[in-house]
Amino acid sequence: MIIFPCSKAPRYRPFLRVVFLLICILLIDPSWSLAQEDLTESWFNPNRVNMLVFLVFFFGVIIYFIRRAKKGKSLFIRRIAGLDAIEEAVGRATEMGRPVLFVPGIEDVNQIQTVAAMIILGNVAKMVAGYDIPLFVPICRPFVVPVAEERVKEGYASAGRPDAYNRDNVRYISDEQFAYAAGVQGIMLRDKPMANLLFGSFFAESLMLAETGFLTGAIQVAGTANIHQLPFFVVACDYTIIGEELFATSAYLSKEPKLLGSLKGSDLAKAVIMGILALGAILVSFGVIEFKNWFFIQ
Amino acid sequence: MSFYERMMNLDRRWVYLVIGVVVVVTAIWSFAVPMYVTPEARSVYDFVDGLVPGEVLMIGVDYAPEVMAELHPMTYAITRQCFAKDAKLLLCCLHQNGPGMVEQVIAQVAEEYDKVNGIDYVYLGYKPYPAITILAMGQNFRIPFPEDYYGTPLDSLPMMRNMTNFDNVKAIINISGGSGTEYWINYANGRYNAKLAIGVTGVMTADYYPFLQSGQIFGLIGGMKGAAEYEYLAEKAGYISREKDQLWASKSMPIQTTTHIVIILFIVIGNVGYFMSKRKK
Amino acid sequence: MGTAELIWNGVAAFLVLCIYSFLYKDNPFYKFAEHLVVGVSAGYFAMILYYNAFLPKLIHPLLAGQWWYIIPGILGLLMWARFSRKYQWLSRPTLGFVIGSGAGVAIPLYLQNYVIRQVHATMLPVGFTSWPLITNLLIIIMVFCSLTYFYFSKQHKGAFGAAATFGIWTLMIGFGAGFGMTVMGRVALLAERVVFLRDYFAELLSALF
Amino acid sequence: MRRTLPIAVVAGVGFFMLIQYFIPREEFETLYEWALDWTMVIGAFAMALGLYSLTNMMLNKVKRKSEGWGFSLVALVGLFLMIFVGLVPHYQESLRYGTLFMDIFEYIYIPIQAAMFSLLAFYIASAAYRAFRARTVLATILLVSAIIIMLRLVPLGPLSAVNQWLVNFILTVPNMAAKRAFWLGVGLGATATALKIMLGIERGYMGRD
Repeated sequence: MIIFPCSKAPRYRPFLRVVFLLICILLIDPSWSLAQEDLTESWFNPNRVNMLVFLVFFFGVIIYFIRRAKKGKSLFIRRIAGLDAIEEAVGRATEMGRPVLFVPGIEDVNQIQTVAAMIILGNVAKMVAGYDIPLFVPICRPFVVPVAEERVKEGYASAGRPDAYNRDNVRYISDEQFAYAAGVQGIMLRDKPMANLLFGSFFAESLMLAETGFLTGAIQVAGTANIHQLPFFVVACDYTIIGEELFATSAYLSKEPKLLGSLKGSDLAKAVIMGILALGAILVSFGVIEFKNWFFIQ
Repeated sequence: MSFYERMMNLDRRWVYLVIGVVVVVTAIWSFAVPMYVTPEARSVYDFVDGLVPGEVLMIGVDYAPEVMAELHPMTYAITRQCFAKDAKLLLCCLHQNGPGMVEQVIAQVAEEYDKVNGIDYVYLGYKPYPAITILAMGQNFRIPFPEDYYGTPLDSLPMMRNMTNFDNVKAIINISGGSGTEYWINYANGRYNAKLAIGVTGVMTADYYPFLQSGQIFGLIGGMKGAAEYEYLAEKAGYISREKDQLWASKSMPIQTTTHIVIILFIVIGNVGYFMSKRKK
Repeated sequence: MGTAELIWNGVAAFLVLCIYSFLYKDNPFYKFAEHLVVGVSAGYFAMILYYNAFLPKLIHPLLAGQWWYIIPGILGLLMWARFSRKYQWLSRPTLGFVIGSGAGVAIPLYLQNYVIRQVHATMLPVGFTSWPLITNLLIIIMVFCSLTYFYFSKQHKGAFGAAATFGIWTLMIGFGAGFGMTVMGRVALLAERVVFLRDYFAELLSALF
Repeated sequence: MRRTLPIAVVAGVGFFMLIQYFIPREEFETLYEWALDWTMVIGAFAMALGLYSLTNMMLNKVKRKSEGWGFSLVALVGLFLMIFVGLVPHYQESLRYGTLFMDIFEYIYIPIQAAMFSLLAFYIASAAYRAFRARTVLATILLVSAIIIMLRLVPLGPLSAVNQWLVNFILTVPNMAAKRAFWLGVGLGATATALKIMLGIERGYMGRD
């Protein structure tokens, strides 16, 4: 199995070779793979070799594809249906002259999902900027407020409408889950947004928000990587973005080729994982468990 | 509007009303429901039952009042069982709205069993940022919790004298109503290899079966049904009793049954209406 | 129940009924309870944070001479710069610290728990000779098909598309199961509240008459 | 400076947290502990910021006597009452069971919270009734799977055993496979996003100037 497609990236060949060699040494050298009693003096935790290998491989393919995209090589990415749904919802709202509501989940900004939601928010702001309709962003965690403000401001500015930005529309509601949900419900009932975009990390309030949104007749698009809330979004929203599609959407919406490169990278990783899975299952079926055990993490 | 169309377009308030009435009626006239104990709940029970006096069990309580109904019975049953076995308890709370509740549980159960704070149990209290707190506890309990909930330095508590981190507890049981569980699995078990079991709400139960199968957790108490199963086992062994009003989850099981029937009936009504009105057209 | 407890529980019961009145429609009683909880929860959380993070993690170390704890203090204070138009950018390093540490901690843990652990757990012995082996095979096929659904750089057509369709079916069964499991949890909460109200009113009646 | 410094902080802190995962040396553990402590302190400051904007908003409503200002007053009273009864008794005494602070928590906060959460029982019923229609293949799969799971709490006589078998099958085979694939995807997607953040490729969240 060729892990690194070296031939296609001459500039990285030496670097990748060194990395590859290093990994081989780590794997072969028995002193690394023997767990020591006291690790506080060593520079590497040998129990985590498998993680390191995968990390280097994954980072490698992502950086490789990002570089490739930067050079202008076209990358095919299938249309993500959720994208159409976002655009359609925003389009309907602008036609009707009714507001757009963006709910970025209830977790803090150090959660990757919230950052992904922020990236989507910027692009939504860009779509909305041209039309004189408000974009409401109610927020649950104080830390998210400055980030959301920057994103909306930037989105408006890049659409050439920095003047359309209204700071009052990005509001902190409450740290408290249900108080927050009640606040968002209030916006839905009072301001009657036409498009409800729910992206990020949601918990029990998901159903409250989606049901209230349904009552007001808004077009709802939701996306989260919190698996236990997805059933409610699937049931009560017009379109649901499932799991990894959330991260893909955030990459796709920005339409920057270098961000799309990472999608290609994680697709390749998926293919490799399927290969490993198949191989592992076959080996285990024949009683060879060493391969499987190598993936055990302490 | 035809009869069938009306069947599929009932106002939501009718649904609310029927649910409300059924719950109230069942709460007043209760009945017995047969109990089937799942192996994943039993393995938690058996583990706690196997504790030797003096061994330390850690309970991470990460839920807010709103999911008390499902999770509080677990916390109470495990705490009682643990004290009955003369094992020691280390508690912490990683949910912003939970610390007061935990204090309530431990104060009450400790009194029932004559257990002393600092000797038989220690309540570390609450810290924000669960991921970080769990990671830090894996190093040393004193990093996130230099003092316990009541402001006593950990080093002056007899029970904590020989305790550094997760290596000194027999197992951790995390009872959680949110993302807390994932942090415990990722960090306490993932990073520090602590033995972990979880009690979660009904919503979350289905999501944690993979972790059970992959061996990251050794047991799972799922929602109110899981709590009722645990109570059933604990009652049989005499750790809790119906007379003292210590069975809560079991009390609500009849309500569960009737409400489930009503919801299924509503789904059936909706679908019958849908198909019949489609056929007419 | 003593008189004090009876009164406190009466307050609680009243507030519960205020919340339930929302089911009919939004009304002042609901709004009252809702705003009360916003205020009380904010105050409660502020106190908890003050006693459990601010004092022991900033003030106490500083008083003990651990001067480097001034760094998070300064980073925290810089957050307030965002109210100034001119110095707004000063709050960004703090954000950077939080986002950066979040990302750095997340990477190995996401890979470990969501990728490698799942890969390890899915390498199951397969075959056709016994039921467990067959279910293992089914699990692996379903995992493959569902992964295909999350494949972005290939058009979902032909055999690949069929696999992706089967994948989304699998996901839907999972979501349906999640929905079904959740009903129990939600009803449990309602049951607990109704039992509380029932017990309170029974207690109240016996106290009054 | 305004842009590079924050990005540098993100990258620096991020990569330190990442590398630390692989290095078991004591010095790194200490640095890591500090970083964790610091995040907590910054969190306390962020909370103060949140409280500030909350009070500000509420006070403005009260001052301007805008619609529903009375409710804002209720929230403010709740907030300051909680802070007052939390601060006045001596250090941490207020967090003990039985104080006024804890009474308010137990008899006002807990009941409202629990009641709000239990509203979900009604919502889930109406959502199930409204949305579970066998309109498409996907909807039918979702519906059937949810009903099978819900039936596990309904005594069905001899059929209960069959249903229990189906429930176990759904939970351990398609449900598990769906979740495995889901998590694999999320793990890769989140890691890729975190990496882009750390490398500064994705930096929109920092703003322009």
